[in-house]
Amino acid sequence: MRKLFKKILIANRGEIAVRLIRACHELGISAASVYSEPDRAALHVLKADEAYAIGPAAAAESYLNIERILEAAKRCGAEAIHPGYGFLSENAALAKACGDAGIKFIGPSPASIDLMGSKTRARQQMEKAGVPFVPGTSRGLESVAKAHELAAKFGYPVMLKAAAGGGGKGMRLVATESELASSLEAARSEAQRAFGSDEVYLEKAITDPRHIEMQILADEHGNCVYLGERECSIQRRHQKVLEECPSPAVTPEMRRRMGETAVQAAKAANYSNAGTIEFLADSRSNFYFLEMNTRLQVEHPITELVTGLDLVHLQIRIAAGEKLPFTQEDIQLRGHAIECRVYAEDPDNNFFPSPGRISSSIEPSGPGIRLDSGIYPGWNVGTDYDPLLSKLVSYGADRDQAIARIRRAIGEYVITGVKTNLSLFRRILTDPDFLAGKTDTGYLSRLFSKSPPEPHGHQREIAVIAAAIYSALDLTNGKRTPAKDPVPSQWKHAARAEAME
Amino acid sequence: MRKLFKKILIANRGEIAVRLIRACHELGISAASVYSEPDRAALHVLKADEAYAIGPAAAAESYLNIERILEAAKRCGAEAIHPGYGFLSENAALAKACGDAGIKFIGPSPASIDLMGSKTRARQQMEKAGVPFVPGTSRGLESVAKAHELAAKFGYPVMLKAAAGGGGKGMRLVATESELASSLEAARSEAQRAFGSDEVYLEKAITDPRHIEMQILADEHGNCVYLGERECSIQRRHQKVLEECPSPAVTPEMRRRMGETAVQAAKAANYSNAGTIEFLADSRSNFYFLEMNTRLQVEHPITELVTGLDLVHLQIRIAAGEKLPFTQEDIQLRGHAIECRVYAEDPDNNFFPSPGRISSSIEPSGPGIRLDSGIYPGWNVGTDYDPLLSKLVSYGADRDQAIARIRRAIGEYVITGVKTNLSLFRRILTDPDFLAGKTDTGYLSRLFSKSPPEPHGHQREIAVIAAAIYSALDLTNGKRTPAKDPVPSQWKHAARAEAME
Amino acid sequence: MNTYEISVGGKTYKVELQPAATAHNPNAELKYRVLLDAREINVSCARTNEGSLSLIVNGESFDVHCKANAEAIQVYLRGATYECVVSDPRSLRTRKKIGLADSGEQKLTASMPGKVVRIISQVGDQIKAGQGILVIEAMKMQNEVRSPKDGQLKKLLVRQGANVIAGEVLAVIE
Amino acid sequence: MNTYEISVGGKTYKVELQPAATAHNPNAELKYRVLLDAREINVSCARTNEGSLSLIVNGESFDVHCKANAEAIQVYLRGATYECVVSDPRSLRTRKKIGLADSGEQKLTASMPGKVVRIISQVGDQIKAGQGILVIEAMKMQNEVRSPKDGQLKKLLVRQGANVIAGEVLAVIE
Repeated sequence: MRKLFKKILIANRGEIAVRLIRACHELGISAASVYSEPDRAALHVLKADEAYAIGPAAAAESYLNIERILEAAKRCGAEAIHPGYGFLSENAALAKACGDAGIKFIGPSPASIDLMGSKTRARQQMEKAGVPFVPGTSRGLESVAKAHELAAKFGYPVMLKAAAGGGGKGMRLVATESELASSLEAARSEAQRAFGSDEVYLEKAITDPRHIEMQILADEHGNCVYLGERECSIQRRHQKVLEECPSPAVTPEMRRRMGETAVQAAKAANYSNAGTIEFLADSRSNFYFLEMNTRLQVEHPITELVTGLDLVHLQIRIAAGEKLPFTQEDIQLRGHAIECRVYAEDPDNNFFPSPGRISSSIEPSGPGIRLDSGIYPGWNVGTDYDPLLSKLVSYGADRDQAIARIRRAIGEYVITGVKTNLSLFRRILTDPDFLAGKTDTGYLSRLFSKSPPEPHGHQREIAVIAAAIYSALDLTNGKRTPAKDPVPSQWKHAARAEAME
Repeated sequence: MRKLFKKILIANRGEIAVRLIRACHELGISAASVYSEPDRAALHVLKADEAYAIGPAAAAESYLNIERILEAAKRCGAEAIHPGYGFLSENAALAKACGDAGIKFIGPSPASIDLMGSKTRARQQMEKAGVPFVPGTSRGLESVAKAHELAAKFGYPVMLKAAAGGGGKGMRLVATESELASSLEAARSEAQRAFGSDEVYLEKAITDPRHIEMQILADEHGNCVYLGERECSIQRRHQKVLEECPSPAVTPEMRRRMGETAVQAAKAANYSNAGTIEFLADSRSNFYFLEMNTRLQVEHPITELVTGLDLVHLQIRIAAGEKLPFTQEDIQLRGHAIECRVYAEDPDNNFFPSPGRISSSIEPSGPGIRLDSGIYPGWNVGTDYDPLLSKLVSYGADRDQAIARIRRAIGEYVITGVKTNLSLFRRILTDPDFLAGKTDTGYLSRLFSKSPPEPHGHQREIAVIAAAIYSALDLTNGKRTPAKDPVPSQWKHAARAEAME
Repeated sequence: MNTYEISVGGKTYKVELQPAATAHNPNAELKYRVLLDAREINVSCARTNEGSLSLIVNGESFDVHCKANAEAIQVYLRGATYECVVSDPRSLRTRKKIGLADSGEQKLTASMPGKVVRIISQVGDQIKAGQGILVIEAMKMQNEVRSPKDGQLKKLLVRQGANVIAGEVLAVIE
Repeated sequence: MNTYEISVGGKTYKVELQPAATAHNPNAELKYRVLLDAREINVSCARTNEGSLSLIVNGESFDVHCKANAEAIQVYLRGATYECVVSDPRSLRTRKKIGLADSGEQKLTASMPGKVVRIISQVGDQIKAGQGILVIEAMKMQNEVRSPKDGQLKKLLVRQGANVIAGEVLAVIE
């Protein structure tokens, strides 16, 4: 296969870095990783052809350090840099620095990133292009008084959002006037910590909306297509948990309208490479522009399964100057795909991160299952970065089959050593509302308000027997020993009871 | 999801049993496994909801024992039995016994199995239906003299085949008259051992033909469709090694002709459920009927990836009396798929089986990769059954991408504890003839006649360093110790040599 | 004959094992007669991998994965995790540590390193179970530390902005 | 300082290790100054999982998996396997056992249990390397046992129909 680039530097870590390395290898491109101190043995280092240390644990001094990353790229002679998602992926300064250094940044131009990076400027531009918006301010709030005035005008509930924000940080839903002041303060402090700017704006909240996003792909020759939507309504604290493609709520007609709007938006931003326009959709299939993510999305695999395309291959080809190898008419959605984001967090403790050493990981596979993982047995999940372990993705001929397969796969997935949110997916994937496709951004809180599934008495007895045998076989490496003072045997007065049922 | 059957008994072992269990779970059906003594801890026992011992290691007393299997099915109240492939999958007696016991056999009728089970009878029936055949006898050879007469008539080379045969056993290619007698004897003794019948017939050999098979699916209401072909020419000792779908040699027009012929053949056999018609194709895209496999094929996953359908789900639905949910027009092939059969065998020792305990298994995943595995770390690969470990399958938007992905996945796949044929796939997947789609049944012997890839000097030095560090860290559990009589240090006269290149 | 007292989810079982057959190879079958409280159960067992067992009980197959830590044996089974505390000389201390009883004083500890970014409740407040006490930021996420029980906030041992380490006591509820 | 003599594929290397930095956690970096024959190489190493190492040499990353058996350490590296015989008191015996020299008498042994279904060559025959001696059926497959070298078939120790066990000597070539 013709080489597009000889070598690409992956400016990221975790599962996405591994996924990018795989794409490089599939295209005959050498992949160079960078790593911070605690990541010396991370999976993205193991899988790469080359790996370079770029600093200590603190992201600001490693994965967010443009200088060190460019230094590594120059040192190893990388012809391009792929930023993945998060970290520097939406940082115009990196894109610009790459350009200055004669290294291809695999993503849009600095100008496009800049534009979409500021919610307020993006809004002005998009409104010009005729993209629909939720009523609200397009500028940061100068005062609490102004906030009260606007909230009163739009009517409660209202939403507060960080201008520089993303991923739900610095975001607050305000239900009544009394909460407004404190929520604004909280949003500002969180925004300051997260983005170094406390600019926060306000808009009317669409209650129980769906969060639906549209994938677009644009080459550097003015061609742009949309690849269908992703339903991302199932969120916890504004963080996506489970996504599916297509959305149960989107008709072909709505898909076309959304897709064409997304292409409009991309063209208005002179956009190139892969991008995603996030929309808020109400129950009457109106949709409003939320933001544009100027990078590869975490949940891109579900679009790949339904379109049969490889978005990262296409990103690289576009960056190499190739034209899109297809037109809008060639894009056919087939079947249904679902993604579960598997995190090291404790569902029984408010999903608090659960770091630790992975002692075993039994990974599901088989029909319709794809696993994009960033861990391996023996790897120590630290506290320095996002606790995402892997993305479990299923494909099915229809939604029922996709659900059935990922439910089956979740059942096979065993991770020991850290706590995970796998049990959350078991709940979602058997929940009648989810099965009926009734998912909006309020879905999870409604699910949590339902009583959790009963503990399984029969299984608990099996677990007890297993624990006893495990102890008897002394597999505990001395951590457990048989009882020193055995309780008197019951065999003598053992009622020959029925076997367990 | 509506339950088709409450419980299905899986009359098989290894990766296919696991794959069937997965299908049951996806359809909300409880899966019961059976196991022989050495298989007590086999993966298909671990993954099943229920598991029943059916006898000792010898297949004849366990996996081939109809009585014990039916006994288990009745005991656990299974409503249906899926035979997988191999073992009893093409045994009419099991199908009949199931019928008598009121248990649904997931496959065709005993009559269809019987008919296709005898190559000679099948040939008579198929010829009536107008299915094309390679010139040859349709009956067993009564004598060596007769063999000589026929071979002379068709002209050498000729092929000898066991009438009750399959999987290449009792098969011999005879190039010249001098070999005929000894080859016939060898074929007969092998046929006797393998099938309990030494009936062997003779036909003209098509030199360097392609082995292409057509997947069909028929319900019990007279509907039958074809799902596209599989290219299975890459064989060693008449055993398939790597398969792909579609075949690089098949045009849409040839696919239609082959498919319609296959449907003809199936209808002539009153066939229902999934089946495969194997054809021999010559370089001028003529094709000849070889045999019909009245069961699920090992290589069915590549058809699933390209059609987007789940053949096992459909087998179960058909057995439950459902009609095919689609017509021929609905079947669309998209993209390309490749399967590699990973065996525990030693490529450096004539692919001799290599039993042992799996000490580690690092499984590939990610974009376009499916792994149907029957092993796990800690599992002991025995000598009682076929040494197939897993099937690695890739999907790509086109053949190049499918090749690139499976090559990438093979590179990630690490199995320690037994020897595997993974290195064979590395050779095939970088071989110019394979990349050009030039594959026929003579492909592998041609590949083996080429000189193997050079050992990698630089990598060997890395391996040496790794072995030294491994010893120094004393990770060898006492199997290795640092040198007792250290050779004198070279540091003093160490030339500050260049770093390795 | 091995005898154990095993507590899981607040319930305690008495378990006796009688090996009925032993293994001749790593994956081979081990048979046990098990007395669970008063009921006799025949169990087929096989070792699969380090810490992992296959159990078959009346035909039902269970793929079980165990991991021992200082407090208990964690048993992973069909997607659920069971914390099994096996009785031994350390068991009393152990039970106290994981606090089966929720009467009396209760310490709130940090389950991982992080930074205290907000204090929600003040010393002396009456607290309901599940009510937020303070907020810790770790792994780039803000996490509210909540009270496990109704009671009064006795002590608050950290200030806003403080960095805490895993296991550090943050507050005391009574 | 550790010194080793390591043979792989007939070539023997002299290796000296000088630990330059040690690890503070399981996945942390270990640095070595390595002297491979006369060349000095700086190696960054990290333990990943039992028997597995990550090596970085001049920026090149290697995911390595090692497994020790009685004869050697098998090193899996980028799809290739290297049988590394590390010198120690047992090394001489070891080297002989795996027979680097192919002069003199050579025993053919069964690599797994099976049944002798055909004898191809007779005692006294002149045999070429790769020529078939006999056929063993195992795992439902017929496998031809071939001569590793040119020579004469000295002894044939099994008859057609005989069941053989792994390691059993089948024939002797000289």
